[in-house]
Amino acid sequence: MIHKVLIANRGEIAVRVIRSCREMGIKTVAIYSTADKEAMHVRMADQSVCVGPPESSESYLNVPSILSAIEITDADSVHPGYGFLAENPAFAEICENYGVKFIGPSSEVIRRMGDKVEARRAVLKVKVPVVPGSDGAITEEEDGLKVSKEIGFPVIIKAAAGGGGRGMKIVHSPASFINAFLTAQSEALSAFGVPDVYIEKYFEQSRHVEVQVMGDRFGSVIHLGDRDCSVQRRHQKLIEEAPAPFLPARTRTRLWKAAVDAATAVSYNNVGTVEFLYVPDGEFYFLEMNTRIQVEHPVTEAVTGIDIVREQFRIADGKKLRFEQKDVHFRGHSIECRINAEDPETFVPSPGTIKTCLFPGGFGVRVDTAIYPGYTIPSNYDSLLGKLIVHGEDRNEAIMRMRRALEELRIDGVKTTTEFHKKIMNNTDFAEGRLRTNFLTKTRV
Amino acid sequence: MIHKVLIANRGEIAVRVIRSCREMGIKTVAIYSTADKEAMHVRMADQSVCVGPPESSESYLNVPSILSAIEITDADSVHPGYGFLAENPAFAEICENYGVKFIGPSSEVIRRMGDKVEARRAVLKVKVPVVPGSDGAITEEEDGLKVSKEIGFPVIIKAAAGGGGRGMKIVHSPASFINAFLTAQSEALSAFGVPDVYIEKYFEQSRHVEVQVMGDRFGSVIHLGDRDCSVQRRHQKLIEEAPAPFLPARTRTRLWKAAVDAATAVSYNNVGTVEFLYVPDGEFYFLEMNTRIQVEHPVTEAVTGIDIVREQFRIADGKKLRFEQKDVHFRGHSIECRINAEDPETFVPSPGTIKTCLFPGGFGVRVDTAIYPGYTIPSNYDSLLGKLIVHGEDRNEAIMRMRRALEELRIDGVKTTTEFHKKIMNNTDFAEGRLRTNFLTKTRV
Amino acid sequence: MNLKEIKEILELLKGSDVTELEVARGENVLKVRRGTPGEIRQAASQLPVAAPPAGAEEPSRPVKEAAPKTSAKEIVSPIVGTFYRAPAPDASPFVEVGTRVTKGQVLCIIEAMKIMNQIESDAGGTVTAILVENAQPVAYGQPLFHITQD
Amino acid sequence: MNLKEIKEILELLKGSDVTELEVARGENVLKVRRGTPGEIRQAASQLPVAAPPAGAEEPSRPVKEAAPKTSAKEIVSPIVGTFYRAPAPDASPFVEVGTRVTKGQVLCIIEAMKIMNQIESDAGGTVTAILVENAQPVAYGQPLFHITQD
Repeated sequence: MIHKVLIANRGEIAVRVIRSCREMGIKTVAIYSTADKEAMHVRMADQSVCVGPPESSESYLNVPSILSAIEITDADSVHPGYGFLAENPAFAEICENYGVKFIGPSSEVIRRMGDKVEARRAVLKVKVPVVPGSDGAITEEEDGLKVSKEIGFPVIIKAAAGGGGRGMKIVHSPASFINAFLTAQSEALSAFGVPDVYIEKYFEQSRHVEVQVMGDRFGSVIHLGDRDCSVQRRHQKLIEEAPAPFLPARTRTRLWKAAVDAATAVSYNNVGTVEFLYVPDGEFYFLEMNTRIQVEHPVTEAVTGIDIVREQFRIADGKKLRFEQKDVHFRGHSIECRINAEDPETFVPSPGTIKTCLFPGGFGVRVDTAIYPGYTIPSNYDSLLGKLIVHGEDRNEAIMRMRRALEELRIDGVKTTTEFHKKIMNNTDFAEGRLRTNFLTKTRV
Repeated sequence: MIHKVLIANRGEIAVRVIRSCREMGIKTVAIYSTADKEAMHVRMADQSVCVGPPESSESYLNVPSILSAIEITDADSVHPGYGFLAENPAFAEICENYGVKFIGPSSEVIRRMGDKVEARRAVLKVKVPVVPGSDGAITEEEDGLKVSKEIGFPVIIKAAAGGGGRGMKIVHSPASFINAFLTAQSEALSAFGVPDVYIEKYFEQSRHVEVQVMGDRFGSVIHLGDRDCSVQRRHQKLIEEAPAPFLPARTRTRLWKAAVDAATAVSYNNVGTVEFLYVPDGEFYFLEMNTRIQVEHPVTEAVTGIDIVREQFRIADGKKLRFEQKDVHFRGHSIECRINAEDPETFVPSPGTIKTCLFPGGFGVRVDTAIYPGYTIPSNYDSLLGKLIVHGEDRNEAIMRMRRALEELRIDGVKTTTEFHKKIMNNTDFAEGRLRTNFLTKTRV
Repeated sequence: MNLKEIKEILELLKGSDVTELEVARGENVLKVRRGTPGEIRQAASQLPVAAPPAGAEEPSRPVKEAAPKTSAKEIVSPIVGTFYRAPAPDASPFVEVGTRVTKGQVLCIIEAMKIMNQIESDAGGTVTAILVENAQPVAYGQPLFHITQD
Repeated sequence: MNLKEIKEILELLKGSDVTELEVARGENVLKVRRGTPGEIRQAASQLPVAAPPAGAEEPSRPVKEAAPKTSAKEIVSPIVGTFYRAPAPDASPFVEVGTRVTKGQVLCIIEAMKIMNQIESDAGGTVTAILVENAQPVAYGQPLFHITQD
């Protein structure tokens, strides 16, 4: 039984985890850097421990310090949230060895799916389609060029150890390939410590569609439906929805099966997300698996009625899945807008102190945030202020509700992306489902 | 088509209606008294008109003034909310005659169900059980005593024109009957303008269970399930939940049928609520019908996923019901706590200025309120500050979530009933379903 | 505490995050509260607001209207309705700016529910301002005229 | 209390985390209330808070700790762990209040992940306060000792 969890994170996701813990009767320990003394997660947790100075590397990524915090507070488990140590297999392994439950999949699964090349091979074995590309890392530029010519340009060069959209290079013709390849290698080295890159076919007109899955430690794997996260800026998701709209029924069913097959192939044993690239009216391809809770999990919670964080705890606690696939029912449509402290036009971060914040309420509206009036946003971390999630009977109702909620939202003191979201919610291309990951590049909003 | 609605109300219900209007693209006109210049509903509406001084009789009940406001703003419809003019058949009739759509049932239905004696007769005709009692108003005390002896003591004397728990008298023995009867008559006269009273059997151990119904102008009537509102103080509801817990399946089905039969009997043609008195492990009896939206409608919205206010507009606009009974699906359990500006022990109203208010967020939590930091609560109206609604997979999850939400709720500047609700959510009798309308009298919380 | 000092204190507060200030010196008390009501008002303006009927917001600003003219009496609308300056479309207005009026003299008509309500001056003096355009809607308590008493 | 004094008090408040201040001098009273942070803090205390490890909240109140002793140097914990005053359970403490220490002298041990980390004084002087009990958990940045420099 889990009695006390240390939450190795900050911001809205730490608050999110504390909420589920309170509802389950689990005690919570917050950790914080000296920049986060006044943070909401510190105020809400039962206990809190300062683990280091503002720099993430010295605090939220400081494994010895976090382990000491677990030790002195007698926590029996640790929830990594997303980002920071969430997909660090070494951290998960240390926890396992210390007898501390890691609220996530086993370190072995994290390690396996963390290596993008190995993940690709693993899912290929169970016939999940992957984007045409190199079978593994490529070290020589000439080999890369050869592969690219075989699969056809444009191609995308990705860091094998990468993720979150960093270190990617799109190449449109053989002439510019070599240069791009060498740059990608050196960027991968400096960003992730390994120069390994691999090559995939690049689709201009593609959508980012993903499937939430859930597996226990007894071999059962189910899915909780799909999401669309195509509205991105520089590979950063801005708007997510569930279910993915305008998807042929047959494609959706196949997508679900592919996700469950991929997760089953690696004996996936917690909640996770299988990400796909979907070429409208065409094929979908496995991209990668995120072995953690995702920022956009609330849209799936809205349509399934299932508290996904609670399931994380149950599974990590060695319990069997509470339901079979047939017990999962979907209702309505949900949309999430990420409200960032950024200029809505240039997306330049806007740190500062929150003067006023009034959040929308009423039917079908959920707010997940860690800000409050008087709170100063530290410049050391990401700019996510909160998430606005709406649920409606159908996509149209959800869009209308999101418009209404965005109109009610008021945050003074910093610039926010609220105005950007209002534009998207009033955009015809968005309404009619002309969603592509290059939506923002191609659309004047 | 409805294009612009005047909302003849204030507070959280006016805000609630504005939200649905925004989502439907209907323009809104707020009315306000001079005490409500700074009220949230005035700030949120597209337009607003001051209709009189603070006293309700001169503003929110001032029919000529409200009609003039409709005229000068070119509103094509009026939403009455609850309270004030919501169940005033004369107002509904004037609107009908003016060609202004009244967002509620027709005046004829309101008039018929508004007379408690006639309502009782109407439902008896379709074999809906009513509480044993006098068939109509009683004017002579001796007749009252005779009826009371027939049905057996204790009995309850009610004003025929009453409602909302006012003007009721419980009598335990023949000796005290005559005195109570005469008092009830004179109270009825002073409170409602008519001395008519009627007598019903009184059950000590009863629950207040009600069914949300919905009928269109084409004769279709369906229900949206039941609610329990047994936690009351002096006949004022404090906590409501859907579905009504611990109800035998057979009883529930019969209750639904009785509610639909009652509504069908009077050609009910908007959303409404059929209220029953339920004697656990025994029978249920028709009490009355509320011909309007109710404070507790959000718990039904949570379990059905249907925006009830939107349906009010659709039906008043002459549309057919969007679904048949089989299309209504129930999911999980929902609880609402009414947060009043009252002392949590004595329930004495606590007017004042809101200094800080932080509302809970996260999965399964809804907040409906009209307060904001700096808002001064006028002493002229009711003390409802807002409603906290939670939704969970089952009742236990809903209770845990409500506890968590109440812990997050913070309102400074006035006393609130928050602490009272925390006690109820931690009370074993409540958890185990020993719910009775005399819960608070009998239980130390 | 003189006016200059009060000014300076207020000046000082501008840059600070002080929300309430109370200074009592003997019998002199200065209380200052700053903050949210004014800010919230902006929330409303953030919302897409259709042009309200001319009078809709007026009753909330009586001070603003009255301030410049301390000797002027404000005639406000006792009812909600439509403001007419003349008894008929082609007739002359009851009053103009500069008209001298006596107590009880009709100043305008407000139509409510098809009934023409004559609004009388409750003071004698000179009309110094007409605050509403002809045929515009007015709310309860909305200022209509300024009458400067002689 | 004259204007200059009030000014100075307000000026002083800018850098502090004081939320309410009331100064009464004879008949003169100055009351100041500032911003939300302080109020929010109460929200946390409304929540059912389990007793935090002794140090958990300390780092957030450095001003309070340091204020009374302007000449004292604060030795803070550079790591998270368990504070021990002596090298072994039955040994004497490294220092007591009143012990004169030199720069580099070991003051205590902080155990983290089974490793005993010796914490050395980074100043010479006299130990004037020991702020944590033996065998208690400490957080990063938590004050451990005051060393008053000679």
